[in-house]
Amino acid sequence: MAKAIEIENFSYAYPDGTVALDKINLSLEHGRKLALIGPNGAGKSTLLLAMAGFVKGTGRVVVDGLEINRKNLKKIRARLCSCLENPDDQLFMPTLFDDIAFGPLNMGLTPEEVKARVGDALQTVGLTEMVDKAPHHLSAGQKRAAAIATVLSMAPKIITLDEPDGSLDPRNRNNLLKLLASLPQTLIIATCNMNFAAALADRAVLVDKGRIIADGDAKEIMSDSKLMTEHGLEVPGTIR
Amino acid sequence: MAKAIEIENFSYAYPDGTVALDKINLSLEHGRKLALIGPNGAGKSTLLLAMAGFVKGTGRVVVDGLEINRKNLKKIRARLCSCLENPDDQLFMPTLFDDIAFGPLNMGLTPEEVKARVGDALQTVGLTEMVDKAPHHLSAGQKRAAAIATVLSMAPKIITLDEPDGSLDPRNRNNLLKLLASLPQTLIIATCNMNFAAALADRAVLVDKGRIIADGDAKEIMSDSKLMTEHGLEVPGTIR
Amino acid sequence: MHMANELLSVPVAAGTLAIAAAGLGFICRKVRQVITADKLALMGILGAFVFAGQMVNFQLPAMPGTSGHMVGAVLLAIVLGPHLAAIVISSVVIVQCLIFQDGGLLALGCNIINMALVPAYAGYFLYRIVTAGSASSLRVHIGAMIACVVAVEAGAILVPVQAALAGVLVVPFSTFLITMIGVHFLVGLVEGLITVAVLGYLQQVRSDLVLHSLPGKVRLSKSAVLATLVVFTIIIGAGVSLLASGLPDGLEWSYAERPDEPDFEPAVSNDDSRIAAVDDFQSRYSVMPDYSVRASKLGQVAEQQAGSSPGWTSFAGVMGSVITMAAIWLTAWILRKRQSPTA
Amino acid sequence: MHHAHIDKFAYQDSPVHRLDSRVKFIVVLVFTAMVVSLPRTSVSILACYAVGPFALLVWAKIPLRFAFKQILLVSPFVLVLALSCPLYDRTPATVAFGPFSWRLTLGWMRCFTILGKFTVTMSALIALVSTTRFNDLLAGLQRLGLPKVLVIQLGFLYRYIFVLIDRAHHILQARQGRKLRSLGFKAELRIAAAMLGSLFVRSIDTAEHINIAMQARAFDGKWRTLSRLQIRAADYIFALAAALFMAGLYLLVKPVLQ
Ligand SMILES: Nc1ncnc2c1ncn2[C@@H]1O[C@H](COP(=O)(O)OP(=O)(O)OP(=O)(O)O)[C@@H](O)[C@H]1O
Ligand SMILES: Nc1ncnc2c1ncn2[C@@H]1O[C@H](COP(=O)(O)OP(=O)(O)OP(=O)(O)O)[C@@H](O)[C@H]1O
Ligand SMILES: [Mg+2]
Ligand SMILES: [Mg+2]
Repeated sequence: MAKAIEIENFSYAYPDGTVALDKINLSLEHGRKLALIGPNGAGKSTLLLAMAGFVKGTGRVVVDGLEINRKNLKKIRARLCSCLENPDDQLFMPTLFDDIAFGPLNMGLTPEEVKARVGDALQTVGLTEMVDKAPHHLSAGQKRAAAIATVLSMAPKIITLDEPDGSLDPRNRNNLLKLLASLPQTLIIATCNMNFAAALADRAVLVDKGRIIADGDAKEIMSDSKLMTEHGLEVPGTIR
Repeated sequence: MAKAIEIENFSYAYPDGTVALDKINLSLEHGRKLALIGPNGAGKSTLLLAMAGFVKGTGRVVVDGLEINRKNLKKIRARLCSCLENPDDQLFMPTLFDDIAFGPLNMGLTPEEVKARVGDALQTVGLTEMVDKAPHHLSAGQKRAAAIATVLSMAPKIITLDEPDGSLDPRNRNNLLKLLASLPQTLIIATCNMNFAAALADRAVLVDKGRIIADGDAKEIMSDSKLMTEHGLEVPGTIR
Repeated sequence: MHMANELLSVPVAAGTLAIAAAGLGFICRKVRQVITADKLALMGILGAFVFAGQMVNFQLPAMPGTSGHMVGAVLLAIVLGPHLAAIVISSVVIVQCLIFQDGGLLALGCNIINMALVPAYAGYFLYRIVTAGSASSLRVHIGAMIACVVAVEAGAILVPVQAALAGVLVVPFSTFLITMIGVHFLVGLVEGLITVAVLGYLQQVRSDLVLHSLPGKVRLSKSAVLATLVVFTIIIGAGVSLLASGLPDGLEWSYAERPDEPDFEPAVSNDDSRIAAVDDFQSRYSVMPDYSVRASKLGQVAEQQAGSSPGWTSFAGVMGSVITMAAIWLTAWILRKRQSPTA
Repeated sequence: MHHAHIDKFAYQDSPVHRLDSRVKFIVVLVFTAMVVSLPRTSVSILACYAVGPFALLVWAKIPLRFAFKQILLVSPFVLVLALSCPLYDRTPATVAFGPFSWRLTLGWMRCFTILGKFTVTMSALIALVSTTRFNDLLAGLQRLGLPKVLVIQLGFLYRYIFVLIDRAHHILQARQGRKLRSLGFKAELRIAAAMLGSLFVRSIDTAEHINIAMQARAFDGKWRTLSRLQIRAADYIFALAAALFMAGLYLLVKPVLQ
């Protein structure tokens, strides 16, 4: 079976010249939960964008056996789905139903299938009663869950999440952790909260200044206190 | 000497009817570092807004001996300065200098004094070289520091900060901690990151559903695991 | 300034709605090919920006207590091009009507024309002509300033014209027009100042936005710009001068009657006997006489009415309505009372 | 302006809320046209017309105080124009109302009619928008022929009003917290422009993020939504009742009251 993600020698610079990714090599099997860790400005968000084909640099990115190019992009979007950092950017439709139905509709499903998908996604994240609410009526934790539901409804094989733990209180964060841990999909999570990464991931990739510094077992990397402090991170409390 | 903050029986409901603060009583001496902790939607941000006179409810709020009313508001704003949750809201001028000079200019200082204030504030937060940069070219940690500098330049006696640790990596967070710990001012910090609160505060006030649930020594409150989990929080790793 | 339903007649409202609908439909069709997917979100958000931007106020000089804010039509036209800006501002006007109830449903056509279509196009054309593609900040600023003043004025002038065509107001056309021009000169000036200042800010931090390089911006050729501007000027100029000069006493022609000229015949005469009978009935028993009551007879009518029965019809009507409302309210109240203990 | 008032009541539940948005919209549109076309000096008939929106508001449990406040809020322009009528039309007229009669001028009666019509049509509009969720209204308008570009545009606009108003509020608070005196017009203007400019730039950034979110969910430029509008028996009954109400007023009551 094809790897979930394969990146070979990928580099990318923003139009203003900032080199955000520098010769990235990464490969990930299906069903794994990968934490992308690194300090602010390391290039985590950019790497997630590259995986979904939103930034076009040099090098190869292969998603579930399909190389990213214009022809494959549509197929790839049905297999890898990304969830942005700010739920307000992700929830752009006037009601939760419309928002969660947006992806399945674009995939060309029938109205019945779409409704079933929306129902399933809402049930997974526990927002079934909120189906007709407008996003601005949701709380911080609910917005985060809803943003994940918009991605789940597309039933992708791979989900990327950018700092899903931002501005959540410990209880909401634990609920999110449980939800994410229960998902069968391949997850790629960018975060600079080490406790969150340690609780969820079985593999960690440490990024700094656009390069991959370390790649391997999550516990192993995150317990290396020299490595972590050198790159602006810390050993999570749960491991220490 | 007057207390830094005295709040008596303060209640506030948002225009849509949400009761965000419900009979709050709080008093704080000068020079203390207070952590306002509580789950998402507890009312922390609203309480900070009330202290700066941005929301007008029922009850009394006295800042440094001055009761909040229209007449006193300007005097109060020179003594209590608030730093908003999102640095982008705080930094709206085209260059960092303009942004940090904004407050002092409004206080009617001479150009020399203003320049001196800006220089001091930038030095305190370690951004001296960035003085002519546009705020949107700063990194996440730098933006946070700059937002604090805009407040420091007004030399207030009391500073309120709303989730200053949001979206910062551990190193930036530690730098911020050090910076905040070194400030002589009275600090009031709203956060739902317990490690951050524990590292900085000597007093903690636990808010939930608009009420004050507990008020006292920071260590004592934050180590009460029953109380903390009941209100969606957790005992910080550094105490456990 | 939002036009209201009540200042319009149904034909004028229908006419302006049709013009606005046709205009918008045309623009939507025209831009359909050029609107790429990435424009959809941008346009919506800039519409929301107009609302949020109106909250940012600033103290005006020499007028303590007043504050100005930006409307943003010209700014959007400069950044998005006139077609997209027209759509965005139209949607802003629609939302103002449907969410904030600013301006009524029937007046929507007028408001779209006055506040969206005319300012977006007029503003954009003037800006293009003054700047002539140059990015020199002096030209940009002068262009934006002129564009704002003229765009705001052009929309404002249309308000009295539309009201006069409807004939609801008795305010003389010239008075209304001069007032609107005066007030909106100030409004346009403030709009111009703030637009210029915002453009200055944008040039400093995101100069790409001002330099027409927002990807996919829809532009117009220079000849189209000039031609439309000329046509536009002629229409406005001709309309206004016709209305103002030919009808010095305030467009009384549009009224069916001339109270100052008792012999003036109604513009619409109807010889259907039933309607005449109703007319007669109405004028005889009119408690709140319409203009159709001849002024010369008015005193007479009034004398006849004094102390006689007609007052009671309307009294009954109003009282009946009030009682009905009270009954509705009471029923709802009882129903709610009965529901709440069980719920 | 705070967004808490925007859709305060649209998410309640009542028989009126459950009616189809198209039916409500058309009824309110026709009603408005009828009220506007009433003669220019007939006040008492307006009381009869007012029963319609009143019934809807009460039935939908919309507080009347809210409706009145809203009407008052949008009234200034109309108020000024209406109050100028008495200045220009001083033709005397006598008004009889039950046992009372007054001497007035036609100008005053026009003024009262304009204000009365304003109140009645505005309450009808408020009854419409505070019982209809904006997206249902949009879906209805799309079925009634509103161009799709405009519908999409309005959907985004509505969604992000809330986000941007919050942002504007925060920026205003940041200014207020540090603005202790007036700096003169030039500085005020510069600061306001900087605030607007930064709001504008952030809006454009947000739009870029939304684009990414849309494309990540397989958006290819073709806008697809599931319409969940449905005309039910209740809608027919409502339309019939409204038609009867308006026709009745027009045919029976109007000539008598004139
Ligand atoms: N739109 C942009 N234009 C130019 N440079 C950018 C842009 N976005 C990001 N960068 C730069 O690219 C680098 C990588 O940014 P990226 O957002 O990927 O970091 P990150 O690891 O996600 O950081 P954070 O933890 O703060 O989210 C940074 O140096 C950043 O300043
Ligand atoms: N503008 C608003 N309009 C209406 N309700 C609001 C508004 N802002 C906040 N609320 C509500 O008021 C309550 C308190 O909100 P507040 O923002 O003070 O919480 P918080 O403790 O700061 O939460 P967080 O950790 O998520 O920032 C919440 O229930 C929230 O939903
Ligand atoms: Mg990031
Ligand atoms: Mg908060």
